Amino acid sequence: MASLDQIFVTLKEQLVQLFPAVLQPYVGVLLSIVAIMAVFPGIFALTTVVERKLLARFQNRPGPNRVGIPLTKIRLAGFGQFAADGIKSLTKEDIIPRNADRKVHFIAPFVLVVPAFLALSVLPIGRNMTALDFPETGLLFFFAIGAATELSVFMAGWSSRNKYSLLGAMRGIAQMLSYEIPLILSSLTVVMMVGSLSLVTIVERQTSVQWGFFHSWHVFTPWGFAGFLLFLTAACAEANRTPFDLPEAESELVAGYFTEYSGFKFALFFLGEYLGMFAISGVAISLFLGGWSAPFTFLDWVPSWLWFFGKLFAFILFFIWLRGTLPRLRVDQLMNLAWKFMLPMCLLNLLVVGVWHFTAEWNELLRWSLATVLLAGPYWLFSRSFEARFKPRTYRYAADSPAAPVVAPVAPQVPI
Amino acid sequence: MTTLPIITLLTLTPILGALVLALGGHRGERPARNIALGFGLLALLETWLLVAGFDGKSAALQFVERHAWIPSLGVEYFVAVDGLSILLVLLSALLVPFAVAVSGGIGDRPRTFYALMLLLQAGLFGTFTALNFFHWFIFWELSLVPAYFLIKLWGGPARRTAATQFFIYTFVGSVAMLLAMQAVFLATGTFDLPKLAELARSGELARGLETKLHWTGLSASALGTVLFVGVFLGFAVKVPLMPFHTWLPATYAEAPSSVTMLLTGAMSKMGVYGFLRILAPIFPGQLRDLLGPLMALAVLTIVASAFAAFAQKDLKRMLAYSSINHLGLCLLGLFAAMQPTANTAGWQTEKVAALNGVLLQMFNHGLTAAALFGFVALLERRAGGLRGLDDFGGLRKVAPVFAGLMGISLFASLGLPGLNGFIGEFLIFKGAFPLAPYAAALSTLGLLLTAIFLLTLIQRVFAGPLNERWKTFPDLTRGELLVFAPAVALMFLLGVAPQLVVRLINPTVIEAVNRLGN
Amino acid sequence: MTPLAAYLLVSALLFAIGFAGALTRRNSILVLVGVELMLNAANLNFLAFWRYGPNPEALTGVMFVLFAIAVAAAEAAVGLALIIAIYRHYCSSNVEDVATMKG
Amino acid sequence: MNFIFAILAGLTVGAAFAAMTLRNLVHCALCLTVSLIGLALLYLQLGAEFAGFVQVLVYVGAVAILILFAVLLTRGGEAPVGRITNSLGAGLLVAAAVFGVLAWAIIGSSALKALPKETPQPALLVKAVGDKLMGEFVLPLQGIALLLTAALLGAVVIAMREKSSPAGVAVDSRSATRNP
Amino acid sequence: MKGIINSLWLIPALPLLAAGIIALMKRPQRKPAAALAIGSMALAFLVSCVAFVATLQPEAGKGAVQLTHNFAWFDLGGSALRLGWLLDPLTAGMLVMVTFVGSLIFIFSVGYMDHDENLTRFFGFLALFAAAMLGLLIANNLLFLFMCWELVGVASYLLIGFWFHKPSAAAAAKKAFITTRIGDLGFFLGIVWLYHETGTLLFYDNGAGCLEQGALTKLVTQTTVGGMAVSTAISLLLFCGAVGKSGQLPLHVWLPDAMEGPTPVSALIHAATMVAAGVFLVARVFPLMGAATADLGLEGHSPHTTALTVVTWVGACTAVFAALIAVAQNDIKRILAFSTVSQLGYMMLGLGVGGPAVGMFHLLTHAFFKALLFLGAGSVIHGSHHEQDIRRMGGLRKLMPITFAAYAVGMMALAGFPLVFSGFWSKDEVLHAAMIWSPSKLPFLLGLFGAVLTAFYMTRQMWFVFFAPRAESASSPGRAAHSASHHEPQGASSSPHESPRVMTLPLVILAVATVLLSLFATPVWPWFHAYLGGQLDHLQVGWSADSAAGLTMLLSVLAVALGVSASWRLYSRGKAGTDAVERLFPRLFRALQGRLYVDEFYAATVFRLNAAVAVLSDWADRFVWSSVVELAAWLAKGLAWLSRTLDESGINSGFDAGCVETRGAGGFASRLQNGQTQRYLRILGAGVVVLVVAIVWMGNN
Repeated sequence: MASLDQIFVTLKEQLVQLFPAVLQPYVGVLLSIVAIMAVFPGIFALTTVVERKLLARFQNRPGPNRVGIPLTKIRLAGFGQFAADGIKSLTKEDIIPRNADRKVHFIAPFVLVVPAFLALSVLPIGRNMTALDFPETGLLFFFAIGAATELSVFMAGWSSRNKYSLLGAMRGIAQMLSYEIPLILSSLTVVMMVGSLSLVTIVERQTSVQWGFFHSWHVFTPWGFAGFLLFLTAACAEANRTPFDLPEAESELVAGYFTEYSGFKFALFFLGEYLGMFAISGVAISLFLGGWSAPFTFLDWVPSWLWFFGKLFAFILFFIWLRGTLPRLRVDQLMNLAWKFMLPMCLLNLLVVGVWHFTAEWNELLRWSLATVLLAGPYWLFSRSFEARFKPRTYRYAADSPAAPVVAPVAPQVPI
Repeated sequence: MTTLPIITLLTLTPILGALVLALGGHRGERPARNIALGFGLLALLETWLLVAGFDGKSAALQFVERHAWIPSLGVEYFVAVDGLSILLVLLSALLVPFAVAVSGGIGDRPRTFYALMLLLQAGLFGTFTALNFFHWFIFWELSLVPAYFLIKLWGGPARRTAATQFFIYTFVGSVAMLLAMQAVFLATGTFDLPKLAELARSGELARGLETKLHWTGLSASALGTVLFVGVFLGFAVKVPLMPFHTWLPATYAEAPSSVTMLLTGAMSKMGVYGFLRILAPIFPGQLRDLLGPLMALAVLTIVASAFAAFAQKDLKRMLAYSSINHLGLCLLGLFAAMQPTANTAGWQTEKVAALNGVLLQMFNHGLTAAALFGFVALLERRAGGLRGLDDFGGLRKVAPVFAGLMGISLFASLGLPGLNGFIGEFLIFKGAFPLAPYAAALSTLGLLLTAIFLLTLIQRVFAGPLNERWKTFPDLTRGELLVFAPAVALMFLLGVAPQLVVRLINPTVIEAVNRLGN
Repeated sequence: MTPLAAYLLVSALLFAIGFAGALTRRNSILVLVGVELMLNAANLNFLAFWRYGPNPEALTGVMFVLFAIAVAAAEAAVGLALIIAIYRHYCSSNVEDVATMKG
Repeated sequence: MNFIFAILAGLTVGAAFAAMTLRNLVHCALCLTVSLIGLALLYLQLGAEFAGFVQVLVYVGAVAILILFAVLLTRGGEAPVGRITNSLGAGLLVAAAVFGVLAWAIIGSSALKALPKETPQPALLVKAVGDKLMGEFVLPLQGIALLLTAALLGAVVIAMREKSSPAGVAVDSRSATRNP
Repeated sequence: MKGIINSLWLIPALPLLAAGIIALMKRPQRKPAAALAIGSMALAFLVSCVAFVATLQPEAGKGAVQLTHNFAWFDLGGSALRLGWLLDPLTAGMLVMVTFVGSLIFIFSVGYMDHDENLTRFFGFLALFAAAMLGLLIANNLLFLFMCWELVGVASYLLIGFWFHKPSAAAAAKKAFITTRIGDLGFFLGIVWLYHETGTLLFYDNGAGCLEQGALTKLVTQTTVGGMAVSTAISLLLFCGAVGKSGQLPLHVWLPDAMEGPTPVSALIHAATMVAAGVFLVARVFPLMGAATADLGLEGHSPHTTALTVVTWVGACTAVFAALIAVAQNDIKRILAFSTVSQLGYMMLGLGVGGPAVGMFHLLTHAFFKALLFLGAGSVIHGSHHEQDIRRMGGLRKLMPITFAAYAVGMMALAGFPLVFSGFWSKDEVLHAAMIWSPSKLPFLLGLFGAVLTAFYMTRQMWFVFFAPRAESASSPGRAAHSASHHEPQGASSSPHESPRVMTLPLVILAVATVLLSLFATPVWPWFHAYLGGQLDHLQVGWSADSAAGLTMLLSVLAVALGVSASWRLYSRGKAGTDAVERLFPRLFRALQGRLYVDEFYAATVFRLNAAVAVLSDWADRFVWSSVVELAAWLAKGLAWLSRTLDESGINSGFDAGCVETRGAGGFASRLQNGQTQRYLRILGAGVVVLVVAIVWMGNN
């Protein structure tokens, strides 16, 4: 089994051996890059089809089911669609608006995609399988690279000289900036507990066995659970997925910041978005869901990379599910959620981690209930916005509460 | 597993409740009261755990929590309970839900009201469990602040004056105490109360005063007396002892009745607690030197307050003086137990009896007086704010259950055997009479007068022809019965089986008597 | 030339560029950009001295940089907020237009 | 002195120069970003991994975006701005003088010459940084926390819209129904 | 048989349980409440009988049966406070009497209180009283006794004030409670003192009790203030309690007022049982009271200790004093009340001069015949629609024959008609013991005079109630108040009528018992003495008394004859409307009618003093103590004002001057600023250049 687990590692080592010693480190890196650049776009291709099909199922329609292997009768249940889409976007005309800032307009998709690949490369996708291992600062690198997304969004939106693009970009940046804070804060809990910024270390720490058959994933602690939920929410927003898809809200902004993109550059944006989603899902998996480790010890024989990709795929399905289910938020709701709910909860979660750390020798049950109470109480308090607690709820268009005194029968009113 | 820091949890519970009340968005009084009641009952539950886990046979400090806080100032977070503390913690835990359940008709900012009640409880818990002067004092003052606001914001017509008077009085006392204790800190370098008591016993304190504070130009004994008077003032005002009591009737009368329940039931006990926990152990010599005048003050408190109560027309003022009278008995017992005697078993027994009596009296008076003020609260609410002695009459006809339960409480207050008040008084006199015969004999006059004015109360309010105004006076409702019946049942229970309480305090008292020496 | 001197020269150059910009550009945002450049030049200086200095274990240079970055972030936030406020008030972001503080 | 350093230095200085000279403010800001990234890479080159990534996170992720926002909010991105002030010459002169003095000091410094040409890469552990921050530098850290909070609040307050107009007309349906 | 001691607690517990259950009952549940109370009392009577039988068989040579059961109540220091109960002849006799009389009175109440709406409550209180009273009897601990003592006081308070809507009743209740509490304070201190001296409050505890030899010798040998023996001092303090409870001289004022309560209450509490508790107490602590000499014999001659002398004198004075007042009363119950006070005086006298047997026997006989008299009076009152003034009655002999017969038996027993009435024998014994009392003969003479008076006022009462011509008006003003509160149909049955059987039956039983009881303590067969002394096995039939006994008997018969005949002569010839004695001695009669103005005296002295001190305390509180505080407050305010004035005039002015200067300098400096930031920055840069150059240059030099 170990051989199957380490099959890619061994393969890479053997390949590297074929080259002269001077080149070996470079070749190693190159091989890793190639692998990543092959695997994740592949998953991307798969995801596009899956998403279309799943959404279609949600909406009671068949979805793509025609395209199979060309020139044959094999339909593959429509899974050839990605190839058709890809070919279509590559062959379309690349339109650049006349007023656009051409240079910036050109660079923007690359600023999105390249960092996305870089971010993917730090993920431990299996045991000993990390393309770019920063033993000190892996997570920090990830977040630093993530910053480029915002830049790209801005560049795309601004350079298009289109009001939808600019509005989309502004919304997107505001959203990403706002949610980056809870994102980082919620992952800080894990960093605090593990004491390392390296994703590899973090994952390895979660492979220890608890209660005989469990791997001690962080999600199985009160703070980890809360942190995971917060991280997931923030990740949704970072990836511009529903219900946080305001920057590219089709019904409002056409396609947001990449309204003016077409053809290959559009495909790059598309790719970049999905890669970003994969990356952030991968980080969520590494931080909270034990990375490549199996949930139970008796499942350890399954290769680690399979676990990682399985979890990743579960995440993808989850995101699609969300997209098919939830309505989009309003901008003020979006901001309220980030600043008035998630930020306090994240800070509180940091406190709880501190408490957890210092109560290590306590009775387990007591520790659990203390942490749970500390989290659940404020959750209950924050869960409806503060103002609703202090002010009677007002309805802008509906009539006042039925208890309102009726002075006298009055003539029909023009509603305000 | 380290043990559960139950005392800390206990102190935090009402604070948490206050926070929930302060932050929660519930309008209206009922939900606020229910939340406060819920937290009060939670605290009671925790107290019950504390009592259940308390080793009644040991005089040692239990449930000790000790953490360094400001080491350079000798400040620690040091909480624990012994028999004395646990009794008063229990009392506070009982009274706050009781008072919360009784209160009602708080039209104005009910959430704040109940939050302050809970804060007051936190202050009480803290005061009764803290064993480091520094944070003891914090809680001591913490209990003062909510009380001030409760009186000032929800009190009767003259509440502003009363609240200010209350605050200034107790605060002046506190300041005097704080200054004195700082001097003690300078002399000893510690705020730890048990340690200070030990130093005082070994004479270290006096030596410290001599060497470290000679710059004051006072001799150690004079300085000791000055410090004693400072600390004494703080507690005497709180109890109160007679010349320092003028804040009390006005405060009790003006405070909302449910707050008065806490003021008399629990806060007045803080003073006696201070006497027992701080003054007597740290300044035993000074206390003995001034025993004569102090005893005279105690007797004055007992007798004069009873007479004054007799002259009152306002039920709350009358009961307020009655409270002074009862607490005067506590001090009588306490001072008697400080009387120097031969070191024989007989005298030790008398001292133990006196101190046991003091503690029982504290607990019982807390319960009874709170119940009485609770009844007055109901009376006041039903009569639209009237509470004069002559405003009623013949209520027993229309409200027999009300009259019955309040009558039982009144009899408990005047020390009827079979009800809780008796045993405490008996033990106090059992100890005090041999130790200080004349003071005790004079004090019995207080018992008689108590009977006179309490029976006058019954006669004027409940007996006689029914005042036509109150023809539709409602009897106790089911809910009120649910609140008061347990209190009355507790009075019976403690009257018949005082062992329930004595079990907790007896070893501590024996230990205290041994420590105090002769 | 030692590597330290090279880094220092780069840093000095950056500083000078930033300084020149801050002195000559009219738009207040660019002035701020210039200031940022100067700050970063200083940061490079610190790191270079840490790397090649006598006592790298003390980490003083790194610490200084970290703190400087934090302070710079605060400075940028407040500075830009000021610029926006001024722009709202004067409808101009030109530094020369804002001279009400003259004595 | 190696090749990578030269490239990075060139990139940084060049981008900085562009940032200070371009006419379009957005371009300036983007060039600044490039310059900052270059600096971050220089930090990596110096072995300060942590500082480098923090530099990217803070400057690229936050400060650059902030500047871009400011540019847009002051409508600076719409048209090329006036390049220079009235006192171009004086400014450049002073800046040149500063550079000259600095370069003279650096090159002429005897202390620098005494230093070795190559020193071993110091092992920078993030953990050591953390220990320092929480130990020796804990007070400055707290100060920074305070400063950032103050800056956050201050920025919000300053940039808030001036409340000249009366607050939006409150919609109160109750009062409306009461007064037919 | 001896095992009964372990079940002795049942006797008070049964009524207590009944009281508890009745307390929870609703007002309309009248019959169950009555049944419960009577049933519990009857059961208690049965258990008492068993206990009584157990005391009839003393072990040879050990004296009276004395069984105890002690237990710890609560911890106190190293030891515990112990309570217990005790069964000896004294207890057993009292138990039987109280449960028997109590049961009868309970039954009587069913008829008497028939119209009252609060019957349920009434039986609850009665049961509570019975429980407390029985607890008092079985107590083997002075503290326990005191607790029950107070509880009977409360029950008495509740029952006197049963018609609480009458202000007089409420006031009387309060008066009763407080007056007895005055005595109780002394009692309380006595207990505390005794506890301190002996270390225990158990009466008998296998030699370690406070009434046993070891403790007593210790108490006798110690002296306290004024050279009194500690035992004497404690005895006197305890006696204070007895004085209060038993209505002895200075504190008797509450007992006549207590007649405001329903008549069965007067019969049970204020005639038969509770008021006798004081006597019982003295009998119980008699070993302490009499502890002066080495032998503590109970052979009919009590030792002459200071305590007992005090008891004697108080008793004798009370006997005569109350009898005198009774002569001039017109309320049927008041007369009986003063008679009770007087008889209690006799009991005290008997205890003082003759020991427990003498006093206790009079107590027992008195309990029966006075209960009989009160119930008879109740029957009369009930029959004549709550009329209580004897002058408005008359001729009831025909209308209420059974009541008349029973009342006559009671009256004769009280007056001391010879031979077949128990009162004769018991009073005779008291007088006999007083006669042979060596310190003084005066108590005997007082007692004899009292006997004359007793016969006189009882005859007077009999005449007015049963023999006098029927008064003209049935509806008197005095009635109105009662009938108003007792929804009794006015005028429906205006003529008096015989009471229902539930009321007359107890009367008959009590009358029979009154007669039968006379058999037990004749000089021929002094069974009761032997029983109390534990010498039943030595008891023989035969004339055992000395010659003085015969003389006493003769004198006593003469006294009765004198009283009866004088009274009968005076009243049977008198005119209706006025009192014969009043015509003869108007001023004396008025004084007696005014109860010799004791109440007025108290009102003028004690009450007024009390009120004055109260007002003074209140005044001191409001003005003296407060003004001291206010003075301090004014002082503080004055200091604050001074400080503020100094600040404003002195310090601030100098500061202001400095400010003006600074402002001028600032104005000058501000002109250097032109607002061009970049200019500042240029200057700064130039400055840096200059500085660096300077530093480097100077460094090189």
